[in-house]
Amino acid sequence: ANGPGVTDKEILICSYQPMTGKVSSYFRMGKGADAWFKHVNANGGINGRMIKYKMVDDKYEPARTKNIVKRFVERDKCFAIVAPLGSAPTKAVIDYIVEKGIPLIGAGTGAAKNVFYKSRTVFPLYPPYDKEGTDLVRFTKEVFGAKKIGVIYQNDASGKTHLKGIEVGLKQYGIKMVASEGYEPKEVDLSSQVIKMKNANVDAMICSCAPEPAAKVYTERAKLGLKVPVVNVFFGKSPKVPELAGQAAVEGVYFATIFREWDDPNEHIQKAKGILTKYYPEEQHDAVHLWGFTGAQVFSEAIKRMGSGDITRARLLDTLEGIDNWKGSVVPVVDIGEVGPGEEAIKHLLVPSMNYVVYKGGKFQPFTPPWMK
Amino acid sequence: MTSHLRCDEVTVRFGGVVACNKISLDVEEGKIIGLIGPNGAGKTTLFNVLSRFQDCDDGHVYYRDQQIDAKNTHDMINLGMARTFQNINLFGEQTTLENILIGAHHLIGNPYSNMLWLPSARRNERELTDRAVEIAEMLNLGDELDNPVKNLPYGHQKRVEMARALAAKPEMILLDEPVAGCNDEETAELKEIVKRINSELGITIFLVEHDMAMVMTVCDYICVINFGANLAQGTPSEIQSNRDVIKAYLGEDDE
Amino acid sequence: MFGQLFISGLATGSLYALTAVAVVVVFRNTRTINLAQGDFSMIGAFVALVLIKSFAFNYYFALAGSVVFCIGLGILAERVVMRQIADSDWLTLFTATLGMYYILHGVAGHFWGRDTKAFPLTFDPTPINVFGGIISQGHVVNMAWAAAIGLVLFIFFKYTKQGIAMRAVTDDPETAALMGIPVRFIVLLTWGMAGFLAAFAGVLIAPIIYVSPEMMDEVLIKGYVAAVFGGLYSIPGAIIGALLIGICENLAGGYLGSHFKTVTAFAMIVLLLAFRPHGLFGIQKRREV
Amino acid sequence: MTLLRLSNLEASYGAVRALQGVSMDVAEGAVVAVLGANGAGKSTTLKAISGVVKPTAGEIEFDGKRLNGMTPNQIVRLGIAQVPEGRKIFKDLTVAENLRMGAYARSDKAEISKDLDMILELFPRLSERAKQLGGTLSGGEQQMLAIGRGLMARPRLLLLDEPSLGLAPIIIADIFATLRKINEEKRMTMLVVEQNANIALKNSSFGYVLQVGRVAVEGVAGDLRQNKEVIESYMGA
Amino acid sequence: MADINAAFKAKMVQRKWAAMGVLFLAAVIFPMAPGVESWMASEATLIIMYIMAAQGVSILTGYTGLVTVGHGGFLAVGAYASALSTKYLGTDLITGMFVGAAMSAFVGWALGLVFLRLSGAFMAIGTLGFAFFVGTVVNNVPIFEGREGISLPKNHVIGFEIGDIGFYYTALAALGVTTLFVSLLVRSGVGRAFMALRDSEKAAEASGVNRVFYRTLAFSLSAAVTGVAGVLFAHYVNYVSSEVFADIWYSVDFLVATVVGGSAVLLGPFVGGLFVAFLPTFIELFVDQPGDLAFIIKGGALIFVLIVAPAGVVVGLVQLFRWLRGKLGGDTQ
Ligand SMILES: Nc1ncnc2c1ncn2[C@@H]1O[C@H](COP(=O)(O)OP(=O)(O)OP(=O)(O)O)[C@@H](O)[C@H]1O
Ligand SMILES: Nc1ncnc2c1ncn2[C@@H]1O[C@H](COP(=O)(O)OP(=O)(O)OP(=O)(O)O)[C@@H](O)[C@H]1O
Ligand SMILES: [Mg+2]
Ligand SMILES: [Mg+2]
Repeated sequence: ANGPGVTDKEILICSYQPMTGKVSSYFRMGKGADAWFKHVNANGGINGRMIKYKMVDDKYEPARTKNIVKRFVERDKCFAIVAPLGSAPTKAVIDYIVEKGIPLIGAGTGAAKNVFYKSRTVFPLYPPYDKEGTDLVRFTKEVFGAKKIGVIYQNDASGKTHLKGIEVGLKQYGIKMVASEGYEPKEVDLSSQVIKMKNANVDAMICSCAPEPAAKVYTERAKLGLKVPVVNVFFGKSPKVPELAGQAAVEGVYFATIFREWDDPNEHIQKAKGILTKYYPEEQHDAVHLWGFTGAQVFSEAIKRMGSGDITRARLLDTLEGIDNWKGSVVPVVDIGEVGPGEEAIKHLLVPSMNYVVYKGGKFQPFTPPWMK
Repeated sequence: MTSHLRCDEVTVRFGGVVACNKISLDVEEGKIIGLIGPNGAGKTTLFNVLSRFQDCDDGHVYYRDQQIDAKNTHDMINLGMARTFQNINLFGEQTTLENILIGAHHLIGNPYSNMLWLPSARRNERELTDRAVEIAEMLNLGDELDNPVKNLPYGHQKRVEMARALAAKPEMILLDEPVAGCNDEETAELKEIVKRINSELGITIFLVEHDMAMVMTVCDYICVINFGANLAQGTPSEIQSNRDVIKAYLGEDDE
Repeated sequence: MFGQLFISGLATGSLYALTAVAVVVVFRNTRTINLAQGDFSMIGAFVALVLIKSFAFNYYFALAGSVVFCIGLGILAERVVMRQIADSDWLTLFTATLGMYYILHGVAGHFWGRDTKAFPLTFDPTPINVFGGIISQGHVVNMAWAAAIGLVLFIFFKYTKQGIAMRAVTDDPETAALMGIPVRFIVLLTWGMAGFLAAFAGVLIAPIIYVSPEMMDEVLIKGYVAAVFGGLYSIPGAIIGALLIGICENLAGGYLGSHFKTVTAFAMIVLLLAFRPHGLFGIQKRREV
Repeated sequence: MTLLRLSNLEASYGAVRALQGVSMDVAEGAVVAVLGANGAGKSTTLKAISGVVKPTAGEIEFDGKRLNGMTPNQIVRLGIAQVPEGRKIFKDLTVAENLRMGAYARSDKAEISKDLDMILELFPRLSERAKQLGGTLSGGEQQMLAIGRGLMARPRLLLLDEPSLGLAPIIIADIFATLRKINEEKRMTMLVVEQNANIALKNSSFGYVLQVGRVAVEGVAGDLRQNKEVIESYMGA
Repeated sequence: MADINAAFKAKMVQRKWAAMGVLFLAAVIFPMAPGVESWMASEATLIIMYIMAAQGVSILTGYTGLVTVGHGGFLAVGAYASALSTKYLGTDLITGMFVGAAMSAFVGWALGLVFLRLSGAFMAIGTLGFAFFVGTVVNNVPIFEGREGISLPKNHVIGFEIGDIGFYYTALAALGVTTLFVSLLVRSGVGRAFMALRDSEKAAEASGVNRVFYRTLAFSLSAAVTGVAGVLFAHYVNYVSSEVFADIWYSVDFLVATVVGGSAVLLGPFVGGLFVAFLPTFIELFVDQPGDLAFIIKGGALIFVLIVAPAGVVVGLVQLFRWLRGKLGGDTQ
């Protein structure tokens, strides 16, 4: 028999999104997933089934998220939760979701609890931030030849986890951190942070910044004539940065990235661009859309592979774990490992690896650091 | 004679304005004392000093020989002094009864047990309410107990203010222009009430008023101030014939 | 470092200044804190952006267009919302402005999306060197506007008949009507002014903090804090307050660490209100008994 | 010639019917007194004339124009000013600014400054306090300011609601004398509500006595002063 | 504000108690009713938590006249106090509520002292500053674990683990207690003192009301009630984080709840709490993915309520009721 939420015509999947409230700009993730599913449905669905993708606004209030997820499960009988957003909301509901055996695929959160959750039903989206942090230190050493670095980070779970990873990297690579400055996600002005970088005479900077603050940092950096090289974490890699800060200010900045480039001729990324433009024309497309896209694409790939048989959660898990070296999405390669009961979900990562780009001459250009060659 | 309230060279300045300039006076226990003077002479300011709404810059105030110039405003009731205001200052949304009950606030006992309606508080509340009703009846406010005071006619509001002051079981009441805006009939009524409060309850009364008919008939003794300073003191008849007072305040009676 | 922190702080403070002035103007004239003030600015910034992007207006025409639009918005807010509840206590008015905040946020999100948009740079990006610090030209222009508008308003309220009448209306609308003051018109004018100031604040700030439905949230909060420095009454006080906040935040961020930066404004307001309940430049104390 | 005519005026506050048919005639250049107990409807009558309270029935006619339905500021522009009950000083405005607001509807600068001088002379107290905030004045000083502000409008008809409230006896006589002088020199018509019936009737030519929203007695001031009913209820024994 | 005349008020008091009784009875039976699923009880739990928080606000804003836009701060204080004591001392939910209430009351008292001389808009901005202040503190002081947050174990009440239905009943019981408390409080001499301070501080002081004491008392009682709501918010999802509890939108929502329901009416927070907590879910029943539309509807509904019933829905309904009865004939009181 089919699993809950599945009929011969339709599969119901759900997600909670901050459509309003303080982090509503991250609703872009839900829109990304939604665009993909709309595209799938417009092309006849998957094996004859339409995907009904239900998004509900939780305002980023965990108490609401909890109620919404209970509704998904008890009232709506949803099959899986795909590409929901938020660290705090997910933390509040993940126990419940797992307890009910609902697959949680590609949640937009980097918080340790959610990424390292011990469960076979959890499929985190991207690499844990601390690993990235460590990697970035290596980058400053091997690419910039830095000895003392400065870090500007967002004062939240993501930034602090980056910082933890960076500290590990400092030891590992024998580098000193001479300045580390946090900022609040909505802070109006980041000048004092950049001034301190300048004052500390750093050789290189790591920015754990989302696009808007990153743009502010680079504007300020240009203003102060601070010429040291910079590498930015993956979630700040967005065409928005040069657009907001001006090309000149971002020239030469390195970014980590997990997706293919927008102007990569690869058909999948070009298709994604077309789909987003079609369904959400008013939005400027960036990495956050692709977060949602990834979960949605992986999910529909799994359903497709399940063929015309019964669609059950157990089969879904098996099928997902069977996705190896798949190159049919916006991520260069998806390679999902197997997780036994009681093991950490880390092998389930949808996006396991990271690449780098550098912004030069008005576009992001691929950059391969020495150790990847 | 015992002094109930005494000012000793009280001075109050507002920037350049000297509202009270070394005012000294004495309010005798159990009497009705009047305070008069031209507009802006400093009467209300002096009342504010006495009731601790206003600090004085110089001088002292004694209540039964106890110096009070550093007391809190709300402590004055505990000492036994209540007051009314020149501009009616009631709790407009609340009923007459509630207004009077607030006057009795310092009698509610322990606020924590009151707040939880413990048995002792319950008993106490009942007593206070009974007394409030009595006071209201004494001031002919019996019919208005449940009406929000903002809907009452002006004269009644003045009486509610008085009732509220009385509810505190004071030994002295300061009245600032109790009959302003009342017609002669109402003035007469209030005059009687003031006299009764004084004689039946033995409460000392200190009042400011511009209605000479009232002042001259109810007061036992009158103090006159002018430009913030003492001008004259005496019995009503002495004051009425005092040349300085006539010149500064009363005016020549041309009738 | 001090010089640069100071200068940058001054620049940031100037971003708060116009909003603070608008908060003061609305409060003085209506006794309401306008929670939607930031959103008027936000809408103004969006309008200017649309004019520039889709209709190829130049910057100054776009500013003018935005000003006209926001004045209309202010007037609309008064006619449709505030006038209906004019007799209520200020808590009700205050909550109504919150309702407008929701609506404007929703409208902006609905029509323009929730992601951040760039506002074309209008000033020469080459920074200038002053007193041992570097400052961008955009900030200088911002400061000049804030100072000029503040001065004009100050004179208007202090010396002109209409300005005094505005204050009279706040004080006691019924009596003001008895003096022949057209109360409704004056209240309308206030909201028009709120719109006018909002448009300036929004368009001037947009290139620096970018355009999005939430762009003004943080600025508005700082605007309130600054306005309290002026006792919610003094216009120069509000401007000085805004600059002070910018400077103190930056100095705290620079010397105490970035954790202390965000708390600065709120620590300042709590301390200020604890010791000077009517602000640093509050009005003469009124007697109440 | 009649300047102001009220015919069968009615007004209410919710369920309270404050005016139940008031008719009055005020001749140009006259000083007319309105007496009555608390709550009789005196203030409501004045408020209806100046447009603050909307009458539910009846007519108000001023200089041949119907005032019903006009807003207060339109009415002020026709030349009616009011000294409201309870002073209603603008508390956050200075004394000088308060006076300036009195002349809001006027634009004859030279005359305004003459009137200002006249008022400051009449109330020297106010000229000492020109820069003080209205809210910090003493009760009587506020009353003076309210009267001064009303005069600043230089209206054709001045409505005074209890002008003697809270004033020292010596001032009351002065003020009425001045009002009369202005009445004569400037031909300013006045309608005066007073508790102090004695002084009001002494300074007026005609009087009305209101009782629960109706005119109970009317007549020439001199006659009213002799009227037994009036003497008993309004002038003390 | 409330413009209900007194005789009417007396009748309303009886009706109010009857209404409350029925309401609570219904609330007790509700989860057991046929067709009711556990998610509905959870939805109700959310509403209960909002009601309670709004009750706290109404003590201060409605009865004492001090407008607060900072009660999200007390929500956080209550939540964190209980979370920390659960994490480090292993206390259960009931103890947690006492800890949260006590801590909140203390902070409320202190804030009351700091803001002793504020009123009106200044108080609103001051409390807003307080909410942000609390936000920054829990965000940056290590023990609170910032935006990473603290995850809590499952809830226990006197040794028993409780699920969502158990939590619902616990919350309901707590709401019963706070409602009883608030209703006793506002009718007592202390409540009178609060209202006296609201209506005229000067006259209250002249009547012997100790301004300092009663203002700080109002602050701490109000904070305590909202603090208990904070404890519930924390334990409901077994998680606290500065990202959530430092949010000023809670403060704003609680104020809205208070105003919408009627700020000095016992039933006010119930209606208002329902309004803020349930409106989004309600809108979703009719509009799929309302998103920004929900914002517009919320704002529009808020303004509509204020225009139609400026003194709050409860008072508005009472007035409407009275008017209807007047219209329908003779039965005047
Ligand atoms: N805050 C203040 N600032 C400046 N002057 C003030 C202030 N308060 C009072 N005054 C002045 O102090 C003087 C005394 O005022 P007060 O109210 O005591 O007079 P009063 O004798 O009660 O007069 P009245 O009979 O008119 O009520 C007045 O001239 C008043 O203008
Ligand atoms: N705003 C109001 N709301 C309700 N009733 C009112 C209001 N204003 C006046 N009233 C009532 O209307 C009636 C007439 O009031 P009005 O003020 O005209 O009387 P008045 O003759 O001026 O009395 P006073 O001598 O006290 O000034 C009174 O019964 C009064 O209680
Ligand atoms: Mg006085
Ligand atoms: Mg009157």
